[in-house]
Amino acid sequence: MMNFLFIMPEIIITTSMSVILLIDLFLKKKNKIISYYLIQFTLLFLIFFLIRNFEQITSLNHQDFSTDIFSIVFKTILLSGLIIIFYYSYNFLRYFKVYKTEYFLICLFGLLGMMIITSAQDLLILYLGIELLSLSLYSIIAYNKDSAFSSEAAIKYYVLGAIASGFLLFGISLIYGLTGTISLNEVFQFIYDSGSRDAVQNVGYIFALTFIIVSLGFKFGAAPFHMWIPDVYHGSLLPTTLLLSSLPKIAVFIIFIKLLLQAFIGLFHFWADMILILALISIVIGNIIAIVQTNFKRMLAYSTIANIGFILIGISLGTQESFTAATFYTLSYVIMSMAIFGILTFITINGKAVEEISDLSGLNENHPWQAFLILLTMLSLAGIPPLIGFHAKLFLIQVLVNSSYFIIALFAVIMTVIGAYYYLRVIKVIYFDKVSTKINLIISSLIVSINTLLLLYLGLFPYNLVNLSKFLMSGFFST
Amino acid sequence: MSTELLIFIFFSLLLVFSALKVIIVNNSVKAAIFLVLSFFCSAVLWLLMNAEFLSIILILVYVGAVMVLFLFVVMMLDINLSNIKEKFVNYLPLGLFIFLVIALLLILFFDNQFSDVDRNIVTEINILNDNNTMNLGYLLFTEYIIAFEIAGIILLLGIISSITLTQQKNNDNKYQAPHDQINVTKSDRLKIIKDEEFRK
Amino acid sequence: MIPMSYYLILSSILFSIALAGIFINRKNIIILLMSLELMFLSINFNFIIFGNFLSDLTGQIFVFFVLTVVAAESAIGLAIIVVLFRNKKSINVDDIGGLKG
Amino acid sequence: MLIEYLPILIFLVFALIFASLMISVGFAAGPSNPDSEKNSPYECGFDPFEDSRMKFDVRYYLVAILFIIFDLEIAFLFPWAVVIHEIGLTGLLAMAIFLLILTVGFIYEWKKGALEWD
Repeated sequence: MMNFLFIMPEIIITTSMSVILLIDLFLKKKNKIISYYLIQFTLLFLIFFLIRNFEQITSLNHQDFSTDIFSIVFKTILLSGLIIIFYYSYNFLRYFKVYKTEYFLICLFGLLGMMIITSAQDLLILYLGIELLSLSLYSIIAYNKDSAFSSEAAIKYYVLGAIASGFLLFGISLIYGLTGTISLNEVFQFIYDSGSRDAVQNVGYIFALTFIIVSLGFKFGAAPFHMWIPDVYHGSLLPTTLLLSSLPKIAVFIIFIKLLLQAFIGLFHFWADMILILALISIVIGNIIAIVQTNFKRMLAYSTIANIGFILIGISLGTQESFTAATFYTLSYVIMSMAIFGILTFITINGKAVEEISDLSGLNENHPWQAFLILLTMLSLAGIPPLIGFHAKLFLIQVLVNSSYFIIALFAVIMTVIGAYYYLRVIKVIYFDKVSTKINLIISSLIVSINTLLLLYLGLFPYNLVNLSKFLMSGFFST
Repeated sequence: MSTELLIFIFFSLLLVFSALKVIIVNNSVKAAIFLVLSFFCSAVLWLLMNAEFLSIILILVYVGAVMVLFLFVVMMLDINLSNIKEKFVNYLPLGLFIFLVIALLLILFFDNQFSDVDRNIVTEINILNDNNTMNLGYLLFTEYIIAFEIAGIILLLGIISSITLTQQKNNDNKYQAPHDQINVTKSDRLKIIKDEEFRK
Repeated sequence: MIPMSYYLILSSILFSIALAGIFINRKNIIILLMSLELMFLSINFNFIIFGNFLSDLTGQIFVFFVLTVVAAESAIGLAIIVVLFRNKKSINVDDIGGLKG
Repeated sequence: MLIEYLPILIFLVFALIFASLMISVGFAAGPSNPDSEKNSPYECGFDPFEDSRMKFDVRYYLVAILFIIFDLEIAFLFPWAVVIHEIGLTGLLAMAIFLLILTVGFIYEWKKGALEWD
C-alpha cells in the first residue's frame, strides 16, 4: 500500500471541503454558522496535524510532491493566515448580509492551490496549483454580484490573469522544448550541464524567461503589469481585498523561488536584470501614484505595488542573504497588510464599509484604540522604527549595501521617505481632522488588536522571524 | 510534394484564415463558428503530429461543449449588434503592429533555435505499444495521478463558482405544484362557521 | 516528414494573431475570450510539436491538462461576463470604465 | 498510423464536394428575382420590433457547464478504460476519487436547483 502521508494535508482539505459543501446544502439558513465553524475547525486541525507530524512528514522524500521543511512551514503559515482572514471576513460578511458558505469554500480551493504550489516539484503541478488559485480568486472577486464595480474588477482581473497564464504556459512550453523535461530539478540539471553563459547560445532560455517573468509580474502585481491591482482592490469587498493582499503574495513569492531559484538559478545573469527593472518601476509607480489617491483601498493598492517592488529587489540579487531579506519582507508585509485590512473590516462608516480616506476623519475622538491600531500599521508600513516594517526595509537595504549596490540602496531610501508621506497623511486625517461621519464598530475584536500589536512585538524582537526566514532559505543554498 | 505536406499546408492556411476571421468579425456568433473551424483544423494538424487522442478530445470537448457554452452565452446576453460595430478601425494599426512584431520575433527565434531536429535529448518513458491512447492513459495513471486528482478539484471549483456566480436569488417563475394540489384536504379550504358564533 | 520549424512558425503566427486579437478587440468581451482560446490553442500546439519531435509523451499529457483547465477557466469567465452583463447591460470593453485603471 | 484516418479524409472531401455542389446547384438552377419587399422581414406590415434572436435563459448556461464538466470526465475515462488492466488497483482508486469529487459537484448542482426546469 502506498504511503499517503506526504499528501495528507491536501487530502484532508479536499475531503472536508466536499463534506462541508454537502452538509451546507442541507442546513437551514440560520444554521449556516455551523459550516463556518466546521471550516475553521478543519484549518485548526490541519495546523495541529502538520505540527504533530512535522518530523515524519518532512523526512519523506517524494519525487513529484515535495514535503520538505520549506513547504511544510509555508503551509502552516498559509493555514494560520487563512484562519485569521476567515475570522475577519466572517464578521464583515455577516454584518453586510452577503455571507454564503460558498465564499469560504472557494477560498479553501485557493488555499489548496497555494499548498500545491508550495509542494510542486514539476511544472505541470505548479501550473495546476497556480490555476486553482487564480480561478478561486476570479470567483471571489466577482462574488459581490450586485455591484457593477465588483464584476468589472473581476472581468479585468480575469482577462489579465488569463493572458498571464497564457504567457506562463508559453514560457513553460519553450522550456519543455529546450530541455525535454518538466521537472524543476531536471531543468536545473540540464541548464547546469550545458553550462553556457553566452547570451547568444541561451537566447531560447532568455525568451522563455521573459514570458515567465512577465506572467509572474502580472500575478504579483509588479509594475508595469500592475493595472489590475488598484481596480481589483477598489472594486471588491473588503474581505476579498484582505485575502488578495496577503496570502497570494506569499504564494507568488514561492513560485518565484521555485522557478528562479530552483530551476533557473543557472540563468541568474539573465533574469536578475529583468527582475530589477520590474522592481524599480514598481517602487516608483507605487510610491508616486499613491500620493494622489483619495480612496483608502486604492492608496493601499499602490502601497502594495511599492512593497512588491522591494520584495523583487531582494529576489533580483539572487544571493542567500537577499532571498532571506525578501522572505522576511514578504512575511512582514503580509502581517501588516492583514492588520490594516483587518482593522478596516471592523469599521463601518454611516453603515457602509470604509472607502475614502476622509471617511476616517476624527476617528481618534470616538474610537481612540482603533485609531491607535491604524497609527501603528501606518507607521509600520512607512518603515518607522521600532516597528517591523522598519526592520524589513533596513534588512533589505543592508543587503544592497553589502552587495555594493549603493545607488539602488540610496534610491530605496529616498522612495521610502517619499512613501512615508501618504501613510502619514492618513494619520493626520485620523488624529487632527474634524469628525464628519458616524463611525461604528461591527464588534471590537481582540484578535485584530493582537495582529496589530504583533507588528510592534516583532519590531522589537525581530530575530525569530529573521531566523525563520534564514532557515527557510537555507535549503536552497546548501550546495 | 508528399500528401502529408499537402494536408499540412491546406489545413494550416485554413487555420490561419479562420483565426484571423475570429478576431476581426463583428458578430460573436460568426466568431464562434470560425473558432470551431480553427479547432477543427488544429485537430487535423495534431493528428499529423501523432497526437490522435488529443485531437479527438479537442473536437469532443472544445467543439462539442466549450463552443456550445460560448454560443449559449452569446444568445443569452442578447447584445445589440448595431452599436458595437464602430471603433474597430482605430485599433487596427495597433493590432497589425503587434501582430507583425510578435510574429517576426517568434518566427526568427524558432527558426534559429529549433532548426536541428535531433538535439540529443534522450527521454525515457514507459511506452507500452504504439497506441497513443494507451500510452497516454498509462502515463496519466502512473506518473501523473496527483495532477489528475488536482484536475478533478479544478473541475469541482468550476461547477461551484459558476453556479454561485450566475444563480439569481429570487426565482419568480410561476408554476403548478401538483403534489400540493392533490394533498389539499377539506380543512385547508373550508372553514365551517357555526351559526351561533356568527350571530354574536 | 514535415520539418519542425514549419509547425513552430504556424504556432507562432497563431499566437500573435491571438495576442493582436486581444489588443484590437474593443467591441466585445466574448470575442476577447475567444482570442484567449486561440492563444491557449497555439500554446497547446507548441507542447505537441515539442513532444512529437522529442518523441516524449509528457507534452501531450501537459496539453490534456491545459485543455481541462482552460475549459473550467472559460466557464468561470463566462459566468463573470453574465454577472457583468446583468449589472451593466453591456459587454463593450470601452464601457468598462467605472474603475480608473 | 495516419493511414487509418484516410477513410475520414475521403469522407470529408466527398461531403464537402457534395454539399457545395447541392448548394450551388440550388442557387444556379432555382429561379431568383428578389426585390426589396421580398427580402425584408415580414411582420404584418410594420418594421420588426426586436431582434429575431430570442434571449436565452441562464439555465441553458448552467446545463452547458455541467455538460462541459462531465464531457471532460469522459475524456479522462477513455484512457483510463483502455489501460485498466495495466494500472491495477492504484488506477481504479484514482478514478474512484476523481469520480467522487465530481459527484460532489453534481449533488451540489442538483440541490442548488441549477437543473430545475419548472
